[in-house]
Amino acid sequence: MAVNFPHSTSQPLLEVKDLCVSIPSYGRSVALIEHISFTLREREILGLVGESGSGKSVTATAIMGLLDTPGLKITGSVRFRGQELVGLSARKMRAIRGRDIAMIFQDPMTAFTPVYTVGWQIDEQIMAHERLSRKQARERTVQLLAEMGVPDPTRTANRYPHQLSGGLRQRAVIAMALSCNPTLLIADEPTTALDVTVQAQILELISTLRDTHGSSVLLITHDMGVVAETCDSVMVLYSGRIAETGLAEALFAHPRHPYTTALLNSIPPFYGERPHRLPAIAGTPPAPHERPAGCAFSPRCHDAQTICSTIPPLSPAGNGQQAACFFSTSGQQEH
Amino acid sequence: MLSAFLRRVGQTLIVLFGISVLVFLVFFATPGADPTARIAGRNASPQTMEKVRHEYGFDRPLPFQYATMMKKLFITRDLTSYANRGEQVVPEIIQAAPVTLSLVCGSAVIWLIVSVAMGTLAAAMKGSWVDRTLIMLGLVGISMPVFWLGQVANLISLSRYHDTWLFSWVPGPGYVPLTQNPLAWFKALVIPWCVLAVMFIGIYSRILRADLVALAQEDFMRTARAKGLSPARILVFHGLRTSAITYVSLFGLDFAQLLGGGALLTEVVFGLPGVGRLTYQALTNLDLPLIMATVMYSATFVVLANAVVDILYILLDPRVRDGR
Amino acid sequence: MLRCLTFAARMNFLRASTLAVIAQTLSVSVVILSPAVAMAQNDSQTPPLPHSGGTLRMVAQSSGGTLDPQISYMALTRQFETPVYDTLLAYPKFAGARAVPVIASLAENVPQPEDDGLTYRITLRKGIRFSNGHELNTEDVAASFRRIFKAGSPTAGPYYSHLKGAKECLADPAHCTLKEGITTDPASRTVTFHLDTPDPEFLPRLAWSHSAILPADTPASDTGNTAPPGTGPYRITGYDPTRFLRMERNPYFHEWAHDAQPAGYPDIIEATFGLDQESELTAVENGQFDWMYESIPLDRLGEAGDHFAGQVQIYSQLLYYYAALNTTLPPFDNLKARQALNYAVNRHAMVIYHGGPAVATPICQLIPSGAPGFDSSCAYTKGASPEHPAAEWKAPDLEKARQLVRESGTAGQKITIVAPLDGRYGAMATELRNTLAQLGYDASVRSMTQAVQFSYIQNSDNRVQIALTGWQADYPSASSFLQTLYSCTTIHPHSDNSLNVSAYCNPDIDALMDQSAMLALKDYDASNASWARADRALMAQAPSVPLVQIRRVTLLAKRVHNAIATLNDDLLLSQLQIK
Amino acid sequence: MTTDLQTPASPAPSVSLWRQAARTLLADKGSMTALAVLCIIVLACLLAPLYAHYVAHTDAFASNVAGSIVLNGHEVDIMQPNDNPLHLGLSPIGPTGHTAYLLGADSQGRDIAARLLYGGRNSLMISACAAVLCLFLSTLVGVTAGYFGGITDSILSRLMDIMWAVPVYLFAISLSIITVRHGLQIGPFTIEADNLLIPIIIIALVYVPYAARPVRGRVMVLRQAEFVTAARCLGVPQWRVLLFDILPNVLITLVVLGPLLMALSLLAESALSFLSLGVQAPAASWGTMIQDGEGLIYSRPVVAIAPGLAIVFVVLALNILGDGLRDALDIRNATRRSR
Amino acid sequence: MSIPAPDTTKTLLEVRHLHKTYQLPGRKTLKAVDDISFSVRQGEVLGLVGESGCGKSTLGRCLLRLLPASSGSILFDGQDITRLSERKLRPLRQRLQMVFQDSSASLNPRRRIGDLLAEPLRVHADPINGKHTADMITARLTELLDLVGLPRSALERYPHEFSGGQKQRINIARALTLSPQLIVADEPVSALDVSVQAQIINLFADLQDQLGLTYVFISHDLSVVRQISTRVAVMYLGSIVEIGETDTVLHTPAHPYTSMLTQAIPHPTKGKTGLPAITGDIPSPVSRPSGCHFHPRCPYAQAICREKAPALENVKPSHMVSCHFPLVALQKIYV
Repeated sequence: MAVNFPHSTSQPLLEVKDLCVSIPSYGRSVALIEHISFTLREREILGLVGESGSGKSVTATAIMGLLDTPGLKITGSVRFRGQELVGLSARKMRAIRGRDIAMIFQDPMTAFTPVYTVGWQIDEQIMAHERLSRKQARERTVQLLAEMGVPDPTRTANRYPHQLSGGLRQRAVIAMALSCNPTLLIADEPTTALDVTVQAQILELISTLRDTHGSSVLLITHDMGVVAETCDSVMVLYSGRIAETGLAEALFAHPRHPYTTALLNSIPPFYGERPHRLPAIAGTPPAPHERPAGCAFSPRCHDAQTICSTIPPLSPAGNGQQAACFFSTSGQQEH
Repeated sequence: MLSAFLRRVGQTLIVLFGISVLVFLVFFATPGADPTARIAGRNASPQTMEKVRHEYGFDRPLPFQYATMMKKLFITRDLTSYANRGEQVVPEIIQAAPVTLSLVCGSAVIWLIVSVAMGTLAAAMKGSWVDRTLIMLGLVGISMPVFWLGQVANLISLSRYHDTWLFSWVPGPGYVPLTQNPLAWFKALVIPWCVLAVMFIGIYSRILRADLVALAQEDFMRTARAKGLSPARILVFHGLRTSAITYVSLFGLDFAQLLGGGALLTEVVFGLPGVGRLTYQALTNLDLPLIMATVMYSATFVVLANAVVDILYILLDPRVRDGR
Repeated sequence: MLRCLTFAARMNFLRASTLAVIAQTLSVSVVILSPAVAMAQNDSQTPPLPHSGGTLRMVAQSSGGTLDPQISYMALTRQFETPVYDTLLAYPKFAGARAVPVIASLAENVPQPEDDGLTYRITLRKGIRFSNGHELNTEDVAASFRRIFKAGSPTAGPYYSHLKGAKECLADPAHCTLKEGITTDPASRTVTFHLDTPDPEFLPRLAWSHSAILPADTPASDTGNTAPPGTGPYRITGYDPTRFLRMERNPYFHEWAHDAQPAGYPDIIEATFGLDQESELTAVENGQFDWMYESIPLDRLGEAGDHFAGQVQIYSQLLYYYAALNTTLPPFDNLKARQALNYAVNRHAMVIYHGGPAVATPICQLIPSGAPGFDSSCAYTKGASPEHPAAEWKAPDLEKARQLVRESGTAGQKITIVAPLDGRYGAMATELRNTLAQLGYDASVRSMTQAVQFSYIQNSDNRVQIALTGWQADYPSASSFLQTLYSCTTIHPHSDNSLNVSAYCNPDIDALMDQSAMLALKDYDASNASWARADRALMAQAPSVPLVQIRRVTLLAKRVHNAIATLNDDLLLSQLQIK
Repeated sequence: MTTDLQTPASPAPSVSLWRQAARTLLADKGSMTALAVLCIIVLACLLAPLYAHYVAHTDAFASNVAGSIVLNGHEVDIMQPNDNPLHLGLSPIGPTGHTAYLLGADSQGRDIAARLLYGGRNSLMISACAAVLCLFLSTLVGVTAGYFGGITDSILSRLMDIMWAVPVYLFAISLSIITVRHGLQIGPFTIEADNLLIPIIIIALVYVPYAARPVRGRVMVLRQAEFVTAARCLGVPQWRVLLFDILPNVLITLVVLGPLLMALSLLAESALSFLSLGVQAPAASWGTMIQDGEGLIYSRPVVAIAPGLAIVFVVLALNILGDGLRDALDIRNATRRSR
Repeated sequence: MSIPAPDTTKTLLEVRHLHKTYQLPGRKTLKAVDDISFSVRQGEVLGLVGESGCGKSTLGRCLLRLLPASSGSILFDGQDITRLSERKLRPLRQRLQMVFQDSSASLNPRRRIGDLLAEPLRVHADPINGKHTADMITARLTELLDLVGLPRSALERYPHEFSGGQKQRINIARALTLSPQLIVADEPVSALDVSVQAQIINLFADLQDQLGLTYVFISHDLSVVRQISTRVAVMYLGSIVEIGETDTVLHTPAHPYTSMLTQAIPHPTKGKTGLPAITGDIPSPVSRPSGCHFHPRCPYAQAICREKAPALENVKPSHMVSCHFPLVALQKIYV
């Protein structure tokens, strides 16, 4: 079932339905993500948030068609502008990748092939998708770098990745991703490896992209703060399943799923009173192969009941939010 | 850059000096190594022995002898063999070098092409039967003693199947200079090339495959895929180009060792009068001037190759370029 | 005198070229057998005219180093130098046992010893020119003999030290004048040699290659890779020790004595170096080369015999293999132990290691078949004893050997055999080790390159108990086998040049050998008979274990004829005809 | 692939990494086949005397050129004369198909099959011991250089450089030539020239730079490892850090290097023996047998081919096993190149 | 110059003019720690914050003599430990411990947990009873496991069988084995998931309560530092730019850099506040700008900032800042 964001009137750009990815392990199939469904509209920034192992990167790479581990099984549907991407031929997928959907990764340090200049690598992507000479490509590269706020873009284009600082590198990565004017940008933890001051700059850059380039962004992160700062809407993942979705402001103000609540509570507050002890969540997020039956969060949940041994459906929880919890509508556990 | 270069030269000289002193001392510690009797001839009278001893300076202190030998080897370049009167060692090595060079270069071309093809193919088809077959082939290549493989090749091409169309063109063992008859040169060397290349094909295809497979996990490879590049382009421009750094550095060292005499077993089995065989002969005859010259020659190659590899590193890897 | 010899073993291609060079022998050969050779002998009687011309291409594993004829001690180099240089006297250049004794070459006459063997007088032939056009004169002769000392010829001491003033020349070569030793009269072209003590072998030594006559202005040092001018039918025009040697006709040559230095048939003789034996054989079989210098490899003897019987060359040499027993170290300081090994060793097996009876024959005496003084006898075979020797070797006598070992009380001792590294030596050494093991010794083999081994076993410091080696004479004589190897004078402790490897010293036998040698100045046959007695007397003491005498087996191309192998010069390159 | 895609760890509780690796290895068909082949070959070689004495009735060390055997009721010479007009040359008997001289005789009339087994004993023994000794020395050198660094490291590294600068076989040959004459004297101990210890020591020495390098690299990584820092922080003395923290982790490198080194040693041993510089007569090794067979390659190729195949099988099995170990222990990068 | 601590208990650790420089090839020097002085009182928690490359980890390691200081001195409980020999230092090691960032890397993968925890007991004698007996060790290990909240069965297991949070508990337990007084914690929670991070922070707090520990707590995360610290020191390019009471420094920063940092952190409860306009990347510590190292990025920089490095001086009692133009007047107080 798709998640709709009522405020957005624009056309859905990406529709993901019941996306499941599983991998065989010790003779059985282990689901990495289960029944992920959402819709991303044009010029929308959607935050995909969750702890490690929650399946957020798998979701993104599955959409990009970059999962190629032997034995991996992908089911469900990913429609990009109405075109089905699951099961699309490698050649057709390649034409979409980089041109219509671009992706940036966590570590700008390793995102570039170390032996080529940054400019060369951006040119390469442009030339892979458009019939341009190297000179024309380079012109666009320099222009893009300038747009990304890179000082002295001509010179920077001729430098090798290791010669750039982390911030510049991430700008170059974003410039490369945007080089063919993609309509969808998937950013997988784009700021995790960066310092806060640099992170702030990059986040600023990303949030302006929809205006400057008309791009939608799927932002993947584990940092609630980043989501709150940047995204229009949020999807919280827990152990490969959607825990809760909703508009960013509403969700952070009134989380409907106990996990979201607990997660927000366990972040040490920067302002206001300092609690003597943080309301931590007991235990650790389960690895995919040891995910409990029923609600994956139930073993760590204060309010777990017998019913939680079945998987709760994602159901509306008011305020445009949806939560996968039997007690979501009633329980607003704010501690 | 200059200081790095000078340091390099200094290190090289230390290594060369160390080797030469070691060889020199070991020679004098080895019983039966005194060449006087061999130079003087059978049953030469004690006076003749004395004359030889004096003429060759064997009655001088060791450091003096060492210095003289080095001077003759590097400055006047007229060092003569102890085992074979009147034979100058420098021209001898200069004679042998082209043979080894022909052997090693040809072989290197083969192993370069085949190992890159095999390694790339195996990496591209990782996990398939093609991959497994290629891995196995590589392992078999590594497992065969080169001298034995050479013998078997000789047996097949020169004896058992020499009369069939397949091998009737194979000339007997021996070397024909390229300048003399290029076709005969090629015919004489093509089987040695292949035999020598087999082991390196095995080693290098494995290394390359492992490297490429490891690289496939790298972020930048994922980025390249995310860019929508074709698999071939990713493999060649991003994978192979990056692997080239490791590959070339190993290649340089092996190539140098072979040029420096490491191919001696192949040379021996195929009767090629190259540097390796020369060194081996010098060693078995305990012919110090020739040992010294060949060992210096081979050490120089290895050290030189190290330097060339470093330069290649700088050319291939911009990170190293900035590192110094 | 003589020199070590060895080789003939199937030098397989691994073996060092340098070593091969040293190993080659200056062979003194007697042509024997082989229908092809027999035919060739008949041809040699015909005048050379009809088949002259063409290029003879021979092939050898490696070159023989320096070309200086007074220094070079390599059989292969000797092969090339024979048609290039001449000595005053020479062994006749025809095959068979008649090719002794020496005849006149550059000299007009074979001199008669005067003053009880202290003076020899010769007259030089007229009109002989070196290949540089210079005419041979008496000063060239005197200078050449001085040069033997000045340039440090290996045999200067052993062969020419009887000349007056030679001792001074040996001690101080730079100031060697030899003015009392050699006097010349340019007008009458006479050269007179003055000796301070009689030398019974002086005449053979005037035929020995180190006394080759060179122009007087030849530098008094090793000329290395450039060959000085000579008087023979060819001159060496190109040489690269690792690749080739080329000889062309000497434009100034004319035949002065056919038997001493015959005119040559081929216009050009080319030698190629660098092929191993296997390839040499294949190449000659295929007609790419005319003659392979090395012996046919053991495993291909059958192939050569089957398919190329008419081209195979087999000729005897004064060459045999033996195990020298160190008579100063246990267990072979015990006569019974030495005799035991002589009885026990299976010489038939040794023959098999060399390719069978066609190639090798058992030998159990110290003078080989074909040499002066040879009188076939075998003290150590089944049913024989030193007191009652048999005519030839039949079978090993292990019973007797074991008994002797028991009596000697040496059983169980540790023995190390020092052998050359190369193929047939290895096999012989292993066989020897087996035999020693059968006799109850704790035996092992230590092998090293032949070049190294030969000096190693001579040095008493290395305490070698038993050494496997071979011996070949520089020229045919009994003394080179007995006196050189077993007289007290050839023991030089702590020196690499001590040819008496057995370190055997017996003054009585020494006296007998001296007597035999001096007898030669008067009575050649009596001398030979005396040598035979000395041989038996020595063998009774068993200072070594003679094993096999071998023949050389090589292959000629189909187009080559007139192969003549002489006593002293191996195959005569100049006499090969190309059709 | 993404970082999220971790293969789930095996569910069994409390296993050391060693046991986990052993399990992986046991599940690897290739490695197990290789191990089985190795075991069979080793066992066969160990049983060599049984075969020689009770099955083939030969002495694998005694020359027997003048002897004969009875085949199908006929007495046959072991060295058979050639049937040509010149009576040139003799050929050893070929494969008989009987227990005696199953694979024929070599140029000295010895039973090849029996020698093959005896030769295998020496070849395997030398290569295994050389590998172990080499690992020991490499660990000594590598750990010293890597752990103490500084001048110690510089000196040892230069020394290794010197050894690297000479092609490995040439180096081994040089050492052999020196020792083959007089044996080796180490202080009061003398090793006879024909002692198998000599090739063992030489081969071990020659490969020290090759094995010491990964060990040193590993130690240098380990020295910087946080758990070593943690141990230092706890005041654990250096020797304890070396013994309990560094060495157990270096051990993986050694275990992986082991079979590969043994494979290399076997090849080196055969090369040395082939040049008559390894195992000394009358003892056999596969290398000396190939050398023996070289002279018969045209008439009796089996003499050289049989030991060659034995080498190929063993080295192949060792390499497969080494690969299996490396995958099981998962330290691909530490030992990617051990040649 | 040491800083007057907020309360009157005794000074446990005092750092005076500490320098740590590295010589790089090409005559470059890296000043990782540049003239740092501060002191830590017994029972307090000093938070050390800063972005990557600011030298906070180097400083932490210098404190424990894991790295030799280039100059300056470190006094622990009045005793100068800067140049003590390793042997003399060993008794002090019992009182001074460290917890590392990478919880896996700091545990030897080949040793059982029991073995790892017992190691310090084996090498250090008990001050009263002498050598630790097996029974004493077992008793102590059980005690430790209880303290950090791990099951006793953990002793028999290997590190790889634990999750990241559990491993960090093991690390803490090991640091506690010898009952130290001071623990330097180097980014102990930054590699952990948010939900687990809270547990570990709580554990630190609990242990402090129970055992009266003193911490030097290094982190780049201001929220985490705020949660645990009594005082905070902010580092930039090897120097302390500001130090004082936690809430004073974080909520009323006097240094423009601290201010920039605090504004740059996105926080879920903050919502979309708009991030501050931040320019430039952190310069490389090898080529530090002249004068005040922060001047190229500082919005208030004047000419003097380029030339003269400001000294660390009090703006208030117990609040020191190194700036020519401290922001006391500009501070904004959030509620």
